[in-house]
Amino acid sequence: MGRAAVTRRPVVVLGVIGHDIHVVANRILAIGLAEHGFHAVNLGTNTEVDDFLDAARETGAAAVLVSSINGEGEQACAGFGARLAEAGLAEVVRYAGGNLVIGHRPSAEVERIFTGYGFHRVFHRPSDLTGMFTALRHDLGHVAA
Amino acid sequence: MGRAAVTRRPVVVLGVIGHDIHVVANRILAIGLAEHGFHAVNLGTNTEVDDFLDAARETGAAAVLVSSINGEGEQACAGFGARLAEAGLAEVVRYAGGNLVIGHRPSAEVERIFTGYGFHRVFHRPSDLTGMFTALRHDLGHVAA
Amino acid sequence: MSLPDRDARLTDPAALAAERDAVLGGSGLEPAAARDHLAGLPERRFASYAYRNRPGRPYLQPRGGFPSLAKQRLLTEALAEAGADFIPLTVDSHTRHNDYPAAARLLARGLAEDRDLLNGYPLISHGHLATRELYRQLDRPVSLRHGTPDARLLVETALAAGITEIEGGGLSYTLPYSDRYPLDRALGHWQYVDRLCALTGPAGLPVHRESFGPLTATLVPPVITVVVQLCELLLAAEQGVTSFAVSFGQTGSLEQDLAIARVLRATGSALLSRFGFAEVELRLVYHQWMGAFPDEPALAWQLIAVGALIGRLAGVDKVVVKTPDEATGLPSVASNAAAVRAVRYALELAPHSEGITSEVVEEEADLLASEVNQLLAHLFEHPAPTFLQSVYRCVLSGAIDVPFAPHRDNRAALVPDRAAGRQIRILDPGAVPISEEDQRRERKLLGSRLPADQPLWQRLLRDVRLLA
Amino acid sequence: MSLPDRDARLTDPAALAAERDAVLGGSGLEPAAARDHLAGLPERRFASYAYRNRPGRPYLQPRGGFPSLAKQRLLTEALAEAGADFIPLTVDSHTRHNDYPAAARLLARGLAEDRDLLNGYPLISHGHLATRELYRQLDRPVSLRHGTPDARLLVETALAAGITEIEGGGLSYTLPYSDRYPLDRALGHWQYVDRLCALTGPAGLPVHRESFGPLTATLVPPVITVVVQLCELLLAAEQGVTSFAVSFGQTGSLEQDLAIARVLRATGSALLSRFGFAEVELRLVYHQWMGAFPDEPALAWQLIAVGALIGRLAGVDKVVVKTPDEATGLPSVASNAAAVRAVRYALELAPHSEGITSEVVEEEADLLASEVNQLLAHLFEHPAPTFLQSVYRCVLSGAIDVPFAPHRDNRAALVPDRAAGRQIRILDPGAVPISEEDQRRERKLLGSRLPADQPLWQRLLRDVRLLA
Ligand code: B12
Ligand code: B12
Repeated sequence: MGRAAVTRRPVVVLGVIGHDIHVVANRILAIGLAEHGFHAVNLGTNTEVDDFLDAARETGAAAVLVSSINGEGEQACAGFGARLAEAGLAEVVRYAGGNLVIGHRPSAEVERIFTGYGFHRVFHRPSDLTGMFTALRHDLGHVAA
Repeated sequence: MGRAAVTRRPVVVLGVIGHDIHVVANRILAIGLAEHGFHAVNLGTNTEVDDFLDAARETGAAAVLVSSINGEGEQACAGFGARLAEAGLAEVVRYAGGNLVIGHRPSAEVERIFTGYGFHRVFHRPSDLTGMFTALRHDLGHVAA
Repeated sequence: MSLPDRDARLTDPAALAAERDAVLGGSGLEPAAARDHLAGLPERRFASYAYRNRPGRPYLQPRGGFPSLAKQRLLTEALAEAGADFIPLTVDSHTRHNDYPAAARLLARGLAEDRDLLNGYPLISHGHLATRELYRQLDRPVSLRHGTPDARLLVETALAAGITEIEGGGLSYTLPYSDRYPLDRALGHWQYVDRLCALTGPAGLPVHRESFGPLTATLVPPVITVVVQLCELLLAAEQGVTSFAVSFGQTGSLEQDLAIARVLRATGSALLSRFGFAEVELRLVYHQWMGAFPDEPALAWQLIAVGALIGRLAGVDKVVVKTPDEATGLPSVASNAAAVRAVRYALELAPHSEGITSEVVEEEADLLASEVNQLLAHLFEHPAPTFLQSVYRCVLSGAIDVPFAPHRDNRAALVPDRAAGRQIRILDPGAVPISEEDQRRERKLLGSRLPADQPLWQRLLRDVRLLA
Repeated sequence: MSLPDRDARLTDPAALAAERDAVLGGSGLEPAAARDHLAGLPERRFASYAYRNRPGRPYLQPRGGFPSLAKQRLLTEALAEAGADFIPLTVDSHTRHNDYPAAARLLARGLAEDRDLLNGYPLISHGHLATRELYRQLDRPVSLRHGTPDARLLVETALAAGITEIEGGGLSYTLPYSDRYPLDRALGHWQYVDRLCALTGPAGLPVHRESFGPLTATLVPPVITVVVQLCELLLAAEQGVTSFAVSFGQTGSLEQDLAIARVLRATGSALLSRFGFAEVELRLVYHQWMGAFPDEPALAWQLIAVGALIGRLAGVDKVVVKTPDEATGLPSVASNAAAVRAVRYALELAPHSEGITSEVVEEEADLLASEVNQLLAHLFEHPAPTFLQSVYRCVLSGAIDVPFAPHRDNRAALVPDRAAGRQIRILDPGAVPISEEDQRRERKLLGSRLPADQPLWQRLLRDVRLLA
């Protein structure tokens, strides 16, 4: 489960993908990750797939959280899982979250699309983050609080 | 068309039927009828079918306008045409108007019900009265303005 | 002089008992039933208790009444779950006019045809025991909403069913709600209701009374609204009621709403002390726009939100909620619950903003106070033997005149109009005793009249449908 | 000293022409195209003209941009028909970041798949001629809505398409709208845009500029909002712009909104006279709540209505309208049009109520004026050579600090918080030069902090989603 040693705080890379500048959730996520015992590596806004790959490789990240809020996600996140695998990072846990598509589309459809992109979990317009933190702990087998 | 002589202002009886106290439209209708050259005989609110029959007979009315706003109309107006006919008033023009049923029902259905009750024209939740005054002039063959 | 007085209280137990027997005759309702039932209810089921513990926001209360028990239960649960602080029981119009046979007939036919043939809950037809079951698990007060000149049996039944707030009054439930019910008889019947409410609640948990402020909801000048409320406050206090809410409807003018709230509370408290009724707990209730609503839900939601905000700015104790279905017909359970959630949300958008005012508000409050004091003086100096008689004669004389009231005894000489800023003005006071000075102020504030560009019926319709 | 000054105007025609050639290179757009097209437009297509003839209510303007011409035409017609006074052209985020290839690619793919793959209208991809056709029959101004550090080509294209109101500025379209675009370069590009707007309109019908007041729409203290607006007003005036709207977003506090409206108008006018720009026509624009919206449409409608009412009470010249789809995603044409009808209706519910105030409003206005004057003094006394340089260095030093700005140059040392009455307070000013006295007033008005009952991330999320 992830290349990071369990004792050391697992590294989680997060960022907002595309020409997206919505930073509020990103800042809150970064604080929450720290409070849940993770080491957050925050790429901030206006990121690209390669930024996530580089950061994941350099920091030995256990997980990558990709945020998209302005609707560009459906394009920007295509093939994300495959790109990670190519870079030898297939083991890294991948979440997508935010307002993942343009306009109003059924959540089930959005989840299908992003799961198809290779994300392990998809959080389309969740009103809270508690579920995600719990899932992350579970997926990284990390129990330290 | 109607027993009233054309030269004399045609008599129109109006009232709000049932335990209905909504008077605002009734007052406005009475004023509008006068302004359109009719002689309005206003029964006011809380009326019954017999009140309309008596007034129509006593005043030689050319038309009877039955208003129902509080939703009781569907019960109170049943068989109105037949009652008029029994009283020898089959010639009298009959309109129903207001908020004619309880709750939200398609206008077409409401019009069908009240036409079935013997009304010549049905005005379910009209936002204006111009249409009704024009129809009344036409139906009473009355041209004096 | 005919000043409000404790001695007007119906204290002769035998006379009251006799009248109760007559009222209850054949209803199967025992005289002690209500008192016993209320004595067993938890505090939180009492409106008077709720008002003493109001959190930092106005309470909110929807309207609603369906013919069948099943649907009324569904509505009750949905409204409670949506966050209504008071639960309504809105009574149908047949029952309001004491036509219990028609109510029972249409209830039965409706159940058979699985259709709603009544525009409210036929409380007498269902009776107090079935109605009690609706509220078995309820954790908040129930309010009786109706429009009934003779509400004696209705209120006896409501109290026995566990309802602890009774809306209405001799003027406010007769002039707008009937065309020929004898006004003096109605005033007497409401003395009975007030006396019953004063005697039926357990110690320290009085049955709460609320007058109906909106009246005809159509161009009612604030002085008439306020004086009718004060009359019913004093008539109830005379009978020993100790928890009373005066109320008013949204006028369409932010400034007049703020002015009415201020003058109504202040004058109400002053009169209670002046006439020895200081023990009465006085509350203020605000009805969201009671006039014609817009058809389109998006617009109706705007009117509902602005009404909620004004209620908050006016610092009222309770807001009575309208639904987006208002222009269409009786609201569905879903739209009524959505309206409760929406108003509860809107009320939080301007917390702690009660200090809001303006020069226009101060002027409206000053003019209103002056007009109210003149009309009260006329009432109190009336040669009638009792305050109730003075109130009755002031309606007959036109001193109290409610525009658009269907009632034959209402003089209807007062001509109201609406200024460009939406304030309701007095164009012609009729027989309402308003000083020359205040009449001049009213006309000045009305400003130039629009040219009569349309026939009168169209101008009237346009005025009445101003917010539709 | 680095005071705003006419001499800062980019008056060298050759230099400007050279830069324009570089910007327009390959776009197929002739330098004179915009000037010629605007010269042929009727007065009513000019925002500056519309503002001079505003009826007795605020104007209203929705947002909206679809990728395809066909759908943008549908939206434009629907919004005009619904009663929008200004028509929006909201640009997609790729174009905002000058990634024209991505915008063109996704436009083409979207048209092929009959799907919207852009969150706005790709103005550069469509070009000025196709865009002109959208507005051929239009009888009212079009406003460019975007969020673009380098908007030079975008604005050249917009003006040539007949758009006569340009939103944005070097600070307000860089700090909230990008993470690393060099701020000094962006400020320079917006001098270009201001100069272009000053030169392109026909005589007497200047192109109108509007700054973006809401910034990050997340706990931005009023002093920051006001000073950023005043900086962009003065920077535009330096370049010869003569019709400018300062703007601000609904704060969540009725009192602060009224205070900001008052201080922003007053200080703006005073500065224009003080620095010799008296010819500038100053307008005030109010954005309905720009933070997280509630999911449920019924609640969203309440927030929209209260925003409309506050805009009316604040006496603003234009309200920018939100839709009930805000929390969900880009609004449909139908819901955008419904929002326009709703706000137009709500704006009429309190006509002539501009005099509304309260002790809390007066205190907020007094504190805000004091904080604004201190920060302006710091700006004007800065040793930088030009006003633009002073503005730039004040951001780097943290004297101007925008909470939740993604931009790397934003100091983010200022810690804001929200009082129980919903006012936005300064908990820690960071490097923003606020006097000890005013810092004390801010903390006193904040009142006791809620105990840290939850982890910080949850408290932050709760604060940010206060109205969601
Ligand atoms: C504030 C705001 C802005 C601010 C942003 C300030 C800043 N720099 O952050 C400003 C005004 C600058 C802005 C600009 C724009 N915005 Co904006 N904005 C909003 C708004 C009102 C609130 C967003 C917010 O901060 N919410 C609070 C935070 C805490 O929640 P959140 O971001 O919604 O995220 C939640 C969940 O999604 C989750 N989450 C988020 N990321 C992740 C990641 C993971 C891994 C997980 C598990 C969960 C998760 O966490 C939060 C929990 O509540 C929303 C509408 C709304 N929500 O009401 C529109 C909205 C997001 N914006 C939108 C758009 C389109 C834009 C623009 C692109 C406009 C345009 N057409 O170009 C520009 C941005 C340009 C660009 N280059 O990206 C759209 C997106 C449309 C869509 N997806 O279909 C929205 C939905 C508005 C709308 N209805 O049109 N915006
Ligand atoms: C003001 C009002 C009141 C006032 C009435 C004051 C008075 N004495 O007149 C008060 C507050 C007292 C009141 C009481 C009640 N009301 Co009421 N009331 C309204 C309200 C808000 C406006 C009505 C109004 O005056 N409109 C202005 C006038 C000019 O228009 P109008 O009456 O709608 O009539 C228009 C057309 O129908 C047409 N028209 C009317 N009659 C006729 C006749 C003819 C021949 C023609 C051609 C046209 C026509 O003319 C008008 C043109 O615009 C409506 C809801 C709305 N419309 O927004 C509810 C409403 C009519 N009331 C309603 C109800 C149920 C009641 C009560 C019965 C409550 C109850 N459950 O018992 C009580 C009445 C008790 C009783 N005994 O009847 C319901 C009716 C429900 C239904 N039909 O499904 C409504 C629709 C509210 C609702 N959504 O629940 N009400």
